Amino acid sequence: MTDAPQPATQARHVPDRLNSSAARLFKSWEALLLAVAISIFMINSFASPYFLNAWNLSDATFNFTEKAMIAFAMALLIISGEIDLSVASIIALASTAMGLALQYGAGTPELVMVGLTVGLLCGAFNGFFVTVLGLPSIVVTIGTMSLFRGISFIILGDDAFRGYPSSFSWFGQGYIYWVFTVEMLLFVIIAIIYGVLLHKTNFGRAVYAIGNNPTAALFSGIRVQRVKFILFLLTGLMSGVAAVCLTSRLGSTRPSIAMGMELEVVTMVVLGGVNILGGSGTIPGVVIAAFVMGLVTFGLGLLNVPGIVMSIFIGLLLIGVIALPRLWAMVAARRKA
Amino acid sequence: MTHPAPHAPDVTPIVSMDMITKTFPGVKALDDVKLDLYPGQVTALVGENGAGKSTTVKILTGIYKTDGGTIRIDGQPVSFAAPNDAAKAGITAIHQETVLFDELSVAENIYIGHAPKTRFGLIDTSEMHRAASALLAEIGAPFNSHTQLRELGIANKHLVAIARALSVDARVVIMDEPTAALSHKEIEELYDLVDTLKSQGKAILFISHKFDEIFRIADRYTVFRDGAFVGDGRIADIAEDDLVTMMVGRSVDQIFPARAHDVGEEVLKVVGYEHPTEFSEINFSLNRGEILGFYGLVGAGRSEFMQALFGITKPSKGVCRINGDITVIRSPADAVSNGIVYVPEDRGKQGAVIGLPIFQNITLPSLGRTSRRGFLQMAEEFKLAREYSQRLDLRAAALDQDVGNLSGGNQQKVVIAKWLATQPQVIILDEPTKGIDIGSKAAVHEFMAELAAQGLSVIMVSSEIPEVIGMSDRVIVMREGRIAAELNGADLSPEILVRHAAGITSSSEGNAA
Amino acid sequence: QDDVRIALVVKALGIGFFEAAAEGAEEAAAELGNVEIIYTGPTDTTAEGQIEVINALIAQQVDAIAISANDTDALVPALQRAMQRGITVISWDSGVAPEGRQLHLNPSSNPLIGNMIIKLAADHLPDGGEVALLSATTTSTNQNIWIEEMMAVMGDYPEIEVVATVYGDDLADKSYREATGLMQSYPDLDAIIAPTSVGIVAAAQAVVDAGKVGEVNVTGLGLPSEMAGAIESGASQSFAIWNPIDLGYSATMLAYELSQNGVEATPGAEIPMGRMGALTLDENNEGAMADPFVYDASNIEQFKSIF
Amino acid sequence: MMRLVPVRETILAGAILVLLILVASRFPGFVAPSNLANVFNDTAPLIILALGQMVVILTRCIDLSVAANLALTGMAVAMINVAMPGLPIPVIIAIAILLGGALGAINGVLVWKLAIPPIVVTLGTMTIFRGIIFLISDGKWVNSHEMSPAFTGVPRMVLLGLPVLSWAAIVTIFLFAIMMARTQFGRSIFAVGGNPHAAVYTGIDVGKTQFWAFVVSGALAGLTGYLWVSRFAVAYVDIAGGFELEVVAACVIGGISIAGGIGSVGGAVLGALFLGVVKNALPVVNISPFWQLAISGSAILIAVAFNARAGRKKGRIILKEAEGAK
Ligand SMILES: Nc1ncnc2c1ncn2[C@@H]1O[C@H](COP(=O)(O)OP(=O)(O)OP(=O)(O)O)[C@@H](O)[C@H]1O
Ligand SMILES: Nc1ncnc2c1ncn2[C@@H]1O[C@H](COP(=O)(O)OP(=O)(O)OP(=O)(O)O)[C@@H](O)[C@H]1O
Ligand SMILES: [Mg+2]
Ligand SMILES: [Mg+2]
Repeated sequence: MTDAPQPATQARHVPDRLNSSAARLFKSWEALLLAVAISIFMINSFASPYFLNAWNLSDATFNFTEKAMIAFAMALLIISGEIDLSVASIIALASTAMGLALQYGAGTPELVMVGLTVGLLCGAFNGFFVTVLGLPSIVVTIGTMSLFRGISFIILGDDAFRGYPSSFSWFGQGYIYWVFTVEMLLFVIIAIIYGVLLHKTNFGRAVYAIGNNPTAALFSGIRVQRVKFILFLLTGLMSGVAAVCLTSRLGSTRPSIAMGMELEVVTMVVLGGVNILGGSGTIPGVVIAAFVMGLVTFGLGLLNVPGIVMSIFIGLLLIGVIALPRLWAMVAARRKA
Repeated sequence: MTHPAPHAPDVTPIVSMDMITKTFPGVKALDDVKLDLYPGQVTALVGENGAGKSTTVKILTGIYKTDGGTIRIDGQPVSFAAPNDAAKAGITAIHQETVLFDELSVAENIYIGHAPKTRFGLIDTSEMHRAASALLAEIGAPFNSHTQLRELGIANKHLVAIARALSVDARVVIMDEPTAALSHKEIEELYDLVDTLKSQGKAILFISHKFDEIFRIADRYTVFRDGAFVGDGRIADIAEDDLVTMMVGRSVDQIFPARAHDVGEEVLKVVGYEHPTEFSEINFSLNRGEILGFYGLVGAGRSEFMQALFGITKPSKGVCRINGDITVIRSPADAVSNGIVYVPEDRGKQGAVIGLPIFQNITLPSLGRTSRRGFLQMAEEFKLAREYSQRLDLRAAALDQDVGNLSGGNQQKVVIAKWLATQPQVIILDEPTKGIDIGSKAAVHEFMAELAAQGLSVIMVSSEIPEVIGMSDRVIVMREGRIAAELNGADLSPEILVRHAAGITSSSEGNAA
Repeated sequence: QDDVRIALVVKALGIGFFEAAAEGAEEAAAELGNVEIIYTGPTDTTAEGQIEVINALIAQQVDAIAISANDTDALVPALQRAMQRGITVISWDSGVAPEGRQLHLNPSSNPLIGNMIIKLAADHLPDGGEVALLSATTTSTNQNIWIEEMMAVMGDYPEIEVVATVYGDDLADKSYREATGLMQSYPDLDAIIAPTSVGIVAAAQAVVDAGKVGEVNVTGLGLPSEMAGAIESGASQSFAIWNPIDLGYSATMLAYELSQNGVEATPGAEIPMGRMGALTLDENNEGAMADPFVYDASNIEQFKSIF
Repeated sequence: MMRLVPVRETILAGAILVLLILVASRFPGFVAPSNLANVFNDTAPLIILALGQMVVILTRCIDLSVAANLALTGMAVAMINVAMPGLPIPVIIAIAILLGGALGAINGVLVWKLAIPPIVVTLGTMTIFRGIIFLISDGKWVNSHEMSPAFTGVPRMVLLGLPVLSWAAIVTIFLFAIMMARTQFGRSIFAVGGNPHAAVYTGIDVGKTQFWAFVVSGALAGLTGYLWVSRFAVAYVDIAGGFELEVVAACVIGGISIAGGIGSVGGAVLGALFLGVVKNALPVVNISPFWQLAISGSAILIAVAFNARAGRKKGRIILKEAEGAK
């Protein structure tokens, strides 16, 4: 390049950003979702006279706070290209372990410790199969989904653990101030922690890199397996937190606790704009999705619509929110041609 | 054995593309280009990376639809709705990427989509294997039609791709960089095959960045630059330098940069690296400011070894000393923190994190420096990214653009920028100029020399003899997973390199002579 | 609106038994005049589903909730919240723990039912034999209590041996498979007792499919409409049930009394329930509605079109 | 040659055999031909669905809506039967297959034309289908006494010693064996899953192949819907709830790679049979039913760990000595 026309020092200028941040925000999935959430809120306020009531809205949050806690960790896991379908079963096992601890005289602090520890251990078990043995996470967690709940069934059979101390009920039934529940506080704290972790830290950047191209991430010096293992641990831990809240809220443990919750968690994450194939998604998106799902279920519940019919709405929302922009783009492209 | 091709200028083309346009979001890949393919002649399509060569191939084979322009076959306008239409029109291609199926047998790979059928409409497996065996025999493939594709090496896979192209009775055969993955011997066989096809009156479109082979086998040329048609004509009527000038838009100095071969103290020493199946007895040392070339035939195990050095695979034995200290490298993260970085051969899969913006790709391994206590600092990141993208003359719309939207050469620059930003001691470049056009190639060479001059130690894995000889201070030749020779100075001649790489010892050469 | 809104919460929507109970509730509402019945429940038999339903009902500020619970304990906190907000809460059919409701209406007394199910089997086994239990889910409160009560009176039937208890989860296919499994594991089995309306139908079908009609008698608690076929084929000689219409009717009446007429639910209280007489509460604030009623070939025609 | 013995299938068949021997050592009655026929009959729906799921998984998709599709089709044909008891059963079966196929086509179109990831599509349609059952049935059950005797009779009708339900599975296995090995569609499925990028270049329409895979899976779910509802003689919203995971588990145990492109008809059938034998053996050997879930979970983990080990690439082997012979 010695006799290239341009001197090498005068390199061309590459701007930092293509679009302004306002433009990016406006076009984002979160904006679309927020619009959906606001419209649902409006529709609900018109449809039922009971909707705009602080206590009712507070009660309604129970429909999603526990699921959302797991959804935040699950969002990171899915962005990294993995998935954990065993979360509901981890709740069952963690709750059973707490029940067992109760039999041996554990107090509230010990119960919480047990729940969180079992959650972590289950996460480690999944993480081991996926990162050390290199197995596909969807299959591993379909297996552990049966295994974890199966162990609860072996321990409990047709029995139930009950008689949790009254101080323990604080987690799932307590109020911090006025209508603000303990679970809401946990939800906010966890949302902030995961939002910061994903969007503001090196770890979060590694999660995105792994989700977009795990091989290139490895070749860039990222400890891919370690990051994934940590993500499984976090998902297990959050399931443990949810187990504490749910057990506290129900005041008892049965092996069938939280059955089917994994699909609702995944639905929440996907509705929140996380690409199920990995690589993209945000925590604010998941937060809004949690509210959308909570508002839909609560609004329809006020009209005494059966849960299964609500799930039609959730299903349509899930497909529709992804399909409509694509349909629109297709129609626009056709009109142009 | 070749008949002189009918060079009569009035011979009509089989395929004639005219005013072809193709736009991708944000890129005008082809802009009113034209291309004619004549029976019994080889037309070379040349152009820089991203000039639109492969896009043209994909249009001719029905994979992409054009936005405008006409394609004529024997003078009749045609339009291809799907790849099958192109195949029915007699156009077949060996694509730049291997597009085959690991889990299917060789015969199925050859015939998938057009397998012979029985009376009941089911696939006639015995007929399929018979026909496939015949084809394989014709191209001299050393495996049979029942073999699973998975079991074949990269060169043999390419033979399957060639057999597949021949399995349709085509009049037009397209070869997009067919020799990039082949060894010397197989390349010669491919040239013979091209001659045979020519003599059968087929029109051949040949894409290559290697000028020696273009001048050896092509009859005509067509040049594209930045998606536009620049010119065409007969190879016999043009000199190499003029073709290069047409292609790049300026003249290119193909001389390797002059370098002062003064090297510093030892930086890296590898002792007795071994792997159960891939390599063994690797010993060498690397000095500051040195460019160490690794030459070998494709599949000699150079990349395997480099990846072990980088911590991707685990060697079973051996130690590595960095600045004299024994250092254990268990993962790429270890390698990076010890100042060893690796620019992989497979850019798309192992190099760039497609989906992440350019600046995040560049800062990915340096986050430790741009962040504060694990928290990201966007401004620092942009600063670092700006610095290195300028140093490498990166061509992009913005630093927050997805790296996947860049052309191959610019992706390569991002990968190199990412590593330079870590301020390494040793940089390993695996086939740094593979698939890179002649203009960018010179820039890469220039840049390597600059790095070495700044005191960086460079390991360059390359299969191109001129590059190895032109750039290296010292060359290690690998064969079948072992070091076959270490050469420098006067020993660096193409003949000696090839002899060691192919395992021809001097004595056997003496016998042969 | 001055209508009294009473929510009839069932284990799961779509089960014939509860549909019939809802009919009874409507009958009571018509009789009372100013009552609106909200018939609701989850679509699967889970406690979490019922909690969401209860939350929605609390939000609507209904006057009373009458619930057949999927879980004795798990619903307590939600129902307690309902009571705190001034809503009358009673349970019926399948109960909740005393702290989660004001009273519980048993369809019949548990000892009577426990005795009834074993007696139905024993009546057709004069020489004794092997019987097995096919229950609903492992967590169903009432099934578990009835089986306990049944075991307590087994001394009265020395010739009868209970060889196994299996769970069909109130799922037709699982119950069917469990019933088939029972006949395979115990080739000499004489009767299957299924104290659940889902299990009894599935067991009867399994007996027919295994060609064991006449060998294995299916009995327990079932709905005449669903069991008509089994009586006809002979797979079941007889079975029992209380009248779900009456049950829904009584629950509604009780809820109305408590929420509108200021009646206190205290041990020993007698609370009127329209045409069904009055409910006497025991020390746990529980009471039994009536005896179970036996259905066989002689009366099935008459009832199968009713519920 | 290695290829002639399908290793995975042989080992899985061996595992099933060992299981049978273990059970038989305590309960010889379990391996009596009549009981084995029962086990097969009981597993028939799982086999049929696993074959449909196999096709979908081979094309790099997943169909979580099979059980909901089954339930919806089952409810629809049951209601049709109640409304028109005279309608001949072959017509009912045709309706079931067509309706199931149509529901599968909805999944397929969303995956093909809108490129929505299959797991999202089928997660959505799974809940939508269940909801629709509730809407059309008003939540009510269709009970055996409402169904016509012909409707409930067909799957248990015995032909040549086996019930029609078993024959349905056998015919499906046979048709699939031919389809996967000897038809253009069957081979395309492997190609699309093995290397979708290359499939485009060879003129195979990836999206369209995936579409047809969903249609096939849906049609089989529809057929099973009729067989299921008529066999258990009841239709309601929740039938076969959660069965989709068992179907996926059967495929995984049978060595169908979740990443697409690898798997066989034999594997899917054996995977289903393995689960069927476990499920039927547990009550017989008197293991508490509470153990069943944990056992099938462990079986999935072992099978997938094993399959991954067997399928792991052996490296390229550059060193000559490592090849042994020389
Ligand atoms: N699918 C696509 N989407 C968007 N842009 C594309 C796509 N395919 C090609 N391009 C762009 O079109 C241009 C032409 O690419 P093409 O692959 O035809 O180049 P080429 O001449 O074959 O280069 P090379 O020598 O590197 O193979 C490039 O700028 C490339 O980035
Ligand atoms: N059997 C095979 N299947 C797939 N890819 C193969 C196979 N053999 C070789 N390759 C590819 O060919 C390239 C060269 O192989 P390898 O890395 O072992 O040898 P090398 O000596 O480093 O050759 P190179 O000159 O390409 O660097 C690599 O990209 C490798 O992935
Ligand atoms: Mg190209
Ligand atoms: Mg290499």
